[in-house]
Amino acid sequence: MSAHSSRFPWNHLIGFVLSIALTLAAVFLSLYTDFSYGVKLWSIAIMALFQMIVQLFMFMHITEGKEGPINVFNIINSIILALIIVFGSIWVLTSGHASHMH
Amino acid sequence: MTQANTPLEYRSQQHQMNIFGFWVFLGAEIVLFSTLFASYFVLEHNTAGGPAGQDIFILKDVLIETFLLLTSSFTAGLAIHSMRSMQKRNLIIWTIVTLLLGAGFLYMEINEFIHYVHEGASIQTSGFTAAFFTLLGTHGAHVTFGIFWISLLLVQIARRGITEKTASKFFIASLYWHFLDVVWIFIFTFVYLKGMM
Amino acid sequence: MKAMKKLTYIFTLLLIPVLLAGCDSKLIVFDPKGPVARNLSDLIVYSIIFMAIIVLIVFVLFGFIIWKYRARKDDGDFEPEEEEGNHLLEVIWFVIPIAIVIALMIPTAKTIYEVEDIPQGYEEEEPIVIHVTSADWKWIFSYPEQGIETVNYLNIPADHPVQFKMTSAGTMQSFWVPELGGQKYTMANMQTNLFLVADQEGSFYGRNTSFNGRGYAHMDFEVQAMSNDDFNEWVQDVKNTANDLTEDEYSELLKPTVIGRKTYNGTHLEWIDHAHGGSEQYIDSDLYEIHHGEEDSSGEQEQAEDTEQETNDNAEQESEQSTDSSTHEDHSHH
Amino acid sequence: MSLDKLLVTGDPLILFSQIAIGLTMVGLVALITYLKRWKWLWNEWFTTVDHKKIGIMYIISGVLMFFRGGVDGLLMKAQTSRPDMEFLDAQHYDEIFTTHGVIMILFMAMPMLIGIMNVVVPLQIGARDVAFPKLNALSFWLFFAGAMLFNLSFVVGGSPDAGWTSYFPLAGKEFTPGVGNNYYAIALQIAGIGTLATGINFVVTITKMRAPGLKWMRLPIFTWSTFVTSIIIVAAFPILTVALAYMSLDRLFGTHFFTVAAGGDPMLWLNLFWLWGHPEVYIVVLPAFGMFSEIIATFARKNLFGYKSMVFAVVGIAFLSMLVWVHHFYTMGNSAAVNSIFSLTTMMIAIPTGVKIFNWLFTLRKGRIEFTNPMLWSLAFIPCFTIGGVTGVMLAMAAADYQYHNTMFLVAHFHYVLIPGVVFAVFAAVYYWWPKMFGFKLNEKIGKWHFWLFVIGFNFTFMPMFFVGLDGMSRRMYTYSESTGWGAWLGFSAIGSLVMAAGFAAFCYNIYWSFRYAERNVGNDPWNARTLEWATASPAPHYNFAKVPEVDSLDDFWYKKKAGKLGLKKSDIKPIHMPSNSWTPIFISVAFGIVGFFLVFEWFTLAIISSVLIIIGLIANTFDYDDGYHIPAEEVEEEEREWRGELE
Ligand code: HEA
Ligand code: HEA
Ligand SMILES: [Cu+2]
Repeated sequence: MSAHSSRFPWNHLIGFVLSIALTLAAVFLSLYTDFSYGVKLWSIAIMALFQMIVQLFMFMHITEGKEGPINVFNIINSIILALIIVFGSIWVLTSGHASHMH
Repeated sequence: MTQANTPLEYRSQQHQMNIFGFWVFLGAEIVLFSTLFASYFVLEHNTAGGPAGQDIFILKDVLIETFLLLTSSFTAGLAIHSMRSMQKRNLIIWTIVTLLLGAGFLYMEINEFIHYVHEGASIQTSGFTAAFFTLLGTHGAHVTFGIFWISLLLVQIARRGITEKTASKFFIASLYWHFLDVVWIFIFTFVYLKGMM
Repeated sequence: MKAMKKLTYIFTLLLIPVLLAGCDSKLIVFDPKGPVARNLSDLIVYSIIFMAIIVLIVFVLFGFIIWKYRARKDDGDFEPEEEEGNHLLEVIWFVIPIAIVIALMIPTAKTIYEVEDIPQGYEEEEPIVIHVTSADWKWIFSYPEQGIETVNYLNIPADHPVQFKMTSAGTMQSFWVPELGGQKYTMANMQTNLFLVADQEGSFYGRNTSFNGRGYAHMDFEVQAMSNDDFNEWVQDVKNTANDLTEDEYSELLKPTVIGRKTYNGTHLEWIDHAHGGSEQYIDSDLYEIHHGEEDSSGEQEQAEDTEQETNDNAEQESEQSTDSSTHEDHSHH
Repeated sequence: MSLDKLLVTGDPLILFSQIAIGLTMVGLVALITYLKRWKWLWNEWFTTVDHKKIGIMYIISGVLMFFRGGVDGLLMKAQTSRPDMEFLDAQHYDEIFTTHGVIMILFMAMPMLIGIMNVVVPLQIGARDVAFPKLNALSFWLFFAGAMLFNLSFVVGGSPDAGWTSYFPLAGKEFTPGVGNNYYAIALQIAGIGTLATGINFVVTITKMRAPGLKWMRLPIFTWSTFVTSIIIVAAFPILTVALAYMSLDRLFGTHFFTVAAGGDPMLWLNLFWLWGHPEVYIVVLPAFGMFSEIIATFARKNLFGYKSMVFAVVGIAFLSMLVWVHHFYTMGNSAAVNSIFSLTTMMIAIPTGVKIFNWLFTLRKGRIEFTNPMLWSLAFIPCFTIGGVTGVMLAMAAADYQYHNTMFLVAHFHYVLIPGVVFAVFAAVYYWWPKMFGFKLNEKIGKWHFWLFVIGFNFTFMPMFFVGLDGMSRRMYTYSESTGWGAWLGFSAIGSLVMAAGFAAFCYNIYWSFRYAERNVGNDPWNARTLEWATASPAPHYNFAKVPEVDSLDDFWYKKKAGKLGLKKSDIKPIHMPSNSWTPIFISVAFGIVGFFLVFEWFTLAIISSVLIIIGLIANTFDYDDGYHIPAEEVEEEEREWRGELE
């Protein structure tokens, strides 16, 4: 995290270009191709994750500061929680008798 | 590492703690938004005879919103870059650009909501619309709060210049702003694209 | 040190009922009257044995240690040695609980899968289907095959599988007949399923366990398991004597009231199945307004009378119907 | 809205309470004015950012709330003490168990534990304060505003009545049209934000403010459990925030998240509530485990057995706590696969918990056990909690739970974990750290009365509930008929609760007695303890430590004490930097309370107008560049001399 501040902000620029590109790719893939629904969903999900990583590292400098490793750990932990909450809720609420819900 | 090449905002213990604390807060925000997402996925198909996502979403508008927000995240990054090279003027300019882009996003989003209401999809229409508007609304409320907050920080930086304290405040605000961009990426992917697929 | 003696004494004393619980057959859960409940009570007794052993070990260790290592006046205020821990011991009390958890998990999973299906030994028979609709604060049982409907009591043929298709007209309830099997929730817009068999004739206690407002405590019902012939005779009887269930009568029924038993010809499934939406048209939130103070307690009085009536009444349906109609008006709290 | 709708009228019980509350309020205000204490209150307490004072305010609120919750408990016990009892009607009973559950867990257990964390943790890690003292004050005042708003429901508008779990659809506007459940949604939201901030605060404090040399594996176990608890708070409270926001939207703005109509899904509420609610019960029990560990080690005169495995056990419990929520609704008609998996994850929690139980037992082994008050509570905890824990494992077996769910068996289980796990811990901790807060010990003899009455009363109150539960009695029943045969069990239980109440009264008397008569000047380390908080004066000085201690090992204080290396050099005393008091936390919180009140009554214009107050507070806060002040070295020196005698 040394002060490379006078240099041109390459990582910001690369991050920006990447995020635009990923967004457009996701739009193209999901709306203008005819892969199966599952394939599309997984690919755009992966692209979203990738964009998140771009933001975290290129813009938010997550590894910077004394707490760099702890920050990474914290975010990974939160992502695990997010996955538990999202997939757990979906699984619990849409399997079993709930699938009799119309 | 020496004092000199540590960015200003990390120099004192208190400011390190502020930044770290904000990261912990962002962890909580991730949980908050994932709960909103989980609820949205569960309620997505409960349209109760009202419109569903694909009936109302407009790709063009959503794309514009996305680009506005992505760009604002970029300019927020540039603002921090300027701050670290002690260029107060650039910092202010990039921050104002960021805020304007944010305001543009909000304008588009509000219009989008008005449009949906005209289409018969208000927050009270169905389980789906409730979850949809709350998810989007929470994000939008965060953007709104961010705009006000960062405006207040601008006043402080104009008055006090780039100091350890103002720098750490700005850095934290930039984390917040980038984070909102990340949330939007997921909204864009899992609400709009998935809904239109 | 008196203190400590007392302590151990009391806890050992308290342990005894826990141990006895497994053997005390009077408690309803340990008194199954059908294969599903028996399956569950076997599992429960099995688990209680493990728990009793664990509790015993902890209590004995506890009593022994605090007795043996208590501070004494004559121990010269000695300084105990420091101890890091002990790997062997720590591994033991890590591994044994894992073994116990596995030993508990296997029969649990097996039972979970079993109770979702027609009970063993009854797979051959075609289950009789009864729709359960819970409302505030009553149970409505529809027999679509027989074309009849009852409120707050349930007659079933003994020794024959019954499939309950359960839903609710509003709030969430839980259908439980402990002597026959475990409970399950009833929810509007949803259907849950439950299989029960009574392998003997008799009368069983059933109730709602999921709190749903003022009348909740009174939301119980009686299950009568009877011989096949008696059951068919009863059905025939109802068809000959009971009034038709009308839509008006039905929406009256769904108002939040505590009422006695009722019997009807025809079922409400002909015009609404709450498992598939539409309940909201019956819900009138004005009827749920509460008024603190005297008015309300008088309402309570009436409810109490109703329940008394319910318990005093025996299986004589005809006589009941005459008393029923009067109860409706009394309970609307405008 | 007319006045008679606003105030709960017509019931003598409530009328009496209203008058009593009103008179107490007036009396308090008059007393403070008479004693000319307003300025003192404002400067020393309302605007303080000192973690010790904030901790004490938390504890005081907790004790008050315990009183309220306890009276609720006694009323319930009275109502069910005999069949067909006519003491409370159904509506009252419903309101009472709802407020009892909410108050006990959120407004009693939480503030008690957070209060003790506040007092002890910064001292244990040798810090000046928490990482964000002002935020800490905000946390307290938000909690307090939430608690007051919630309690207001008793006299203004009507109490919530859908259970502490507030299951939908019952908690929806169609079925509970009064304002009671609005109170639930809004008061909990306000308090919840405060708790979340506490979680963040302690994560940062413990990560960043440990004294030099205090490595992770040298942290006192109470600090460890506070750290892990804080992580669970950060992980779980946002879920509650969302759930309550949905609830508020459904009730106030007619949306359909959980309703029966228009595609709402009540199961989603259950799911979200327990996604938070289960971790919540571990949030309240883990700090308690930490307290017991400290106390048991101190009074066994030994170090904690298996320190490392204790740490791993806490972390393991925390991790598992996020994976078990479905065990609260096995009977919702989940697929068999869902129920099996969640049975397994739930039972797995028994494993790390068992590790802790045995480690405690083996800490005691070969020790020299002194039966002081804090120790008695810690000892009684072990067997009582084991009963609660193993019955929890019975509940965890999904198939068997079909027979226990929502019965009194469940009620017995959770009182058997909550009361030994939390209430005993709080009593133990209050007795143990009392000298650190006030400079004198609570009376041991009255304490023994408190202990025996409460513990015996507790067992007699809740043991019978296991049996009526297995006999088919469901929870939340305000009445039952003679023919059920439950009367004897419940009568017995009701008597037990009176014994418990007598125990609590003894506690209150003990506080009174000790304030008046207890011996002062007990010294910095009255229990001959092991951790750093005992290295400084009792009561701890404003600045905590004159010189931030350096730590070389686990239980560093113990070894240095024995080596006689605790002295303070005069040359080590430097001016100490302290944060300034601030009015913004209390201001913002009061504003939240006001806005919350208007929201409860759906007076939206007023709510919007008064939310300007919050904004003013926030703006004032961001423009606050106050950097604190320094305590001069001489002042520190003088204060240190007072208890140490001459300095080196
Ligand atoms: C402090 C609070 C606390 C704690 C610590 C616990 C601990 C546990 N709880 Fe409890 N629970 C509650 C508070 C708590 N609970 C509350 C408030 C409710 C009800 C909410 C409501 O509905 O209103 C509830 C409800 C509840 C249910 C829901 C039941 C139902 O609604 O039908 C279940 C089911 O699995 C459960 C299980 C457990 C288990 C397995 C543990 C375990 O953590 C226990 C582990 C401990 C031990 C097992 C003892 C020590 C271990 C050994 C000596 C080792 C050897 C043991 C074995 C191998 C078994 N609890
Ligand atoms: C930490 C949590 C906690 C604690 C400590 C307690 C403590 C007590 N609780 Fe519990 N309880 C819950 C949490 C807790 N509870 C929860 C979450 C529920 C579920 C709610 C729901 O269903 O929604 C519940 C439900 C519940 C019920 C079930 C209601 C029902 O389902 O029908 C009952 C019934 O008896 C009960 C009783 C008690 C009693 C007698 C105490 C006693 O331990 C209280 C003892 C305290 C006192 C007695 C203090 C008062 C003292 C005095 C008044 C003495 C006088 C003093 C002076 C003059 C100075 N509680
Ligand atoms: Cu749980």
